[in-house]
Amino acid sequence: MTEPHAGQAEMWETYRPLAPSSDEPALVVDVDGFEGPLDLLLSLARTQKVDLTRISILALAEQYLAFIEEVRKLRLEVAADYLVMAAWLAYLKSRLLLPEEEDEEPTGEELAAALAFRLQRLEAMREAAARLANSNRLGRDVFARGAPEPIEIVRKSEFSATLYDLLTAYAARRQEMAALAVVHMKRRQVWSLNEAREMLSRLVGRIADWTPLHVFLSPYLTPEMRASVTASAFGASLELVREGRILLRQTEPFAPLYVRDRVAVAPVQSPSPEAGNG
Amino acid sequence: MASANTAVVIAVDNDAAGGKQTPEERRQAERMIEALLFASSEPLSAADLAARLPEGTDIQAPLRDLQQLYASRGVNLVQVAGKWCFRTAGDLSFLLSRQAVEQKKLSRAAMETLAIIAYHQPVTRAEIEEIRGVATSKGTLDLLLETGWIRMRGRRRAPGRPVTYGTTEAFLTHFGLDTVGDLPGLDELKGAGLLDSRISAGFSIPEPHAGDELTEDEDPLEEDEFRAELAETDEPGG
Amino acid sequence: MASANTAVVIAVDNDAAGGKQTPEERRQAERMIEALLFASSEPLSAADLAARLPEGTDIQAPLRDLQQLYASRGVNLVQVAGKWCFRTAGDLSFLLSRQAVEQKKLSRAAMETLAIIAYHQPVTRAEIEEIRGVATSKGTLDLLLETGWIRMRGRRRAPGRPVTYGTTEAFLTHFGLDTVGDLPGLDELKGAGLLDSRISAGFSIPEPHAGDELTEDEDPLEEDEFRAELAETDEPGG
Repeated sequence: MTEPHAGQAEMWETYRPLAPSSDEPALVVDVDGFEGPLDLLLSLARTQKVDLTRISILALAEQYLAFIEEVRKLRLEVAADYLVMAAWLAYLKSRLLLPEEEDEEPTGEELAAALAFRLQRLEAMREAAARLANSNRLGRDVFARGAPEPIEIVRKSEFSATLYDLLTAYAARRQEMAALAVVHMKRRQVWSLNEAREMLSRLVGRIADWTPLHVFLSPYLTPEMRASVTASAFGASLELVREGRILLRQTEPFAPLYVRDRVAVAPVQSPSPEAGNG
Repeated sequence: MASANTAVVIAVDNDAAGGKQTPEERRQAERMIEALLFASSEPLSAADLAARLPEGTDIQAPLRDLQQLYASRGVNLVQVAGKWCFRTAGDLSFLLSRQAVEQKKLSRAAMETLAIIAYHQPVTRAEIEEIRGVATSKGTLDLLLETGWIRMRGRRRAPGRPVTYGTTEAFLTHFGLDTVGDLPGLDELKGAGLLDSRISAGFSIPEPHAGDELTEDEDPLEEDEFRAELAETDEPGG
Repeated sequence: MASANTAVVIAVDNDAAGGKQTPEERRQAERMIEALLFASSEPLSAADLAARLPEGTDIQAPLRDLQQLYASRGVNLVQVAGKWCFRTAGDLSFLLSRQAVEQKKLSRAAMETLAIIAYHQPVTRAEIEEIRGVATSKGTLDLLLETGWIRMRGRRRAPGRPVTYGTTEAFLTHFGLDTVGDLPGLDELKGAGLLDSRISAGFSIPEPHAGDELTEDEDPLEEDEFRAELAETDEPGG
């Protein structure tokens, strides 16, 4: 018998319904080894060395009572269910020894047979348990394939659509496009930053001297475009300054902006509009 | 002449049952079944096999042939829980113990309880206790539920509506049994009347009943009850 | 006579190598090797096998016998990197894959593109885009090719020689059409309420070109081109 492990003991070690007292003498180990009165009876029955079906229940009852008496003489505590069994066996013994009364049910013989049956059944289940424990068990005696080959799942898409879906999609799109074709959207008049940039890069490079910005813009300054052109030209010119391609100058707030190509005038030291020609 | 005619009729019938397989088709069916069962990590039912094989492939005849072919080999084709699988031969266990993952051993009480549940199912805790003659600690049933070998089946139609226990497919697989009817010594025990849990009932012999359907005197567990029971059994055994 | 002598010598040699095995011992060695290889989670070398078998067991001869025995079966005994293991026979590998069919719905863009291909075939991608008024992603055409409902027919005789698309027989089957000519025309679409009856007079719906033969302004796809296109369409749609 292995040492019980704390915690797991109840689950895995032999189950003992009787809590052993710590100060019991060696004899108690025998009592303690039994799993209840039926187990004790079965052990005693085995000492009769006959088939359980032919056992003398009377003799067995006497053995049990003698055993309990012995234990009590030693002033050992006996669990209640052992005493209940003792009382019942004493009753059974008297029923078996005394002449049966006519109307008593069940008879002593029937009670004895019932007890014999229970003993046989317990014995049978113990044997069944042993057989089960010793059968060829998976992972202990017999083994499954150690390296099963997995089933590979290949995903395949299946599409479904109805003719109605198809026609609806077609008709809706064609109709939408047909409708789009006849609408004349009024184009919004803007001068983009890119257009302004392109124009400035193209023109500024040709004029070496400081020139008011609006001179370059004049061809574009139609009444409806004025705001867009001015804003884009200003934005584009700042961008070109940042890139070091042109110079920009303003003498005071709200005064006209002057632009000049940077590279072309590099030798000139005084970048002032008043400085005149190159 | 009459007997010759009969023989012909039988042969034709066999042919029809076998889907008119040629020997080559039969050999190929055997190979495919062999491959599937070798590759699978789980036992496969005839239906599982049929689903994975080309339509109309005869399953039963090749399975029988394979079983016979492998019977004397180091690997056997066996039926567990109604499904087919290959297993190493039982007599070679001495050789394979090294493969065995160290398994916890069930206590004698737990093994006895398991046996009683297997042979007497559906069985209530009170009936188990009556057979064993002692109270069953809650830990023992918890432990057995944890192994996956037993399950709560339902409730007995009796005062207190006690839960009934039975074995699972995992139990059959672990112990290499096709059905609970194959439990060792079952017939002798039945014959001796030792599977009767109610003494007073005389000699009527209930058979172990492992099927999923409930018996006449069982009610289904209600979903909530079932969960509650499971939750309860999850606690450390008291 | 000389040759008979030689045979005897060889037999004696074999016997010595095999440790004077009886047929029964040899059979048992085969069974043990079979079981070990079956239960092992990894391929085993001859040395691994020798270490686990009773001392003095001949390994090579039973391994050869087993290899031969299993060669024609559904499972073969093979050597991988010098170690032995069982593997599903190569011709049965199809059994180990299962197709999971996923039902998918086509997007609106894909439906439109499919419809335009059906009505306007043979049609190039640029033409589809012109009709739809938006760019058609390569993914959409790839997806439609994957459905098996459209195919590449040829190349338009035009600058850039663009691929022309058309529908397939699978398309007709799926949509329950006898020919693409059965697709409803302008009046029918109006009648069904799918097109606004007040649509402009210039609006027309083409008569789809059904036949497999190329039209006058189509060239055949060259075999290589065709493959290249197919390979290209296997990439995840861009």
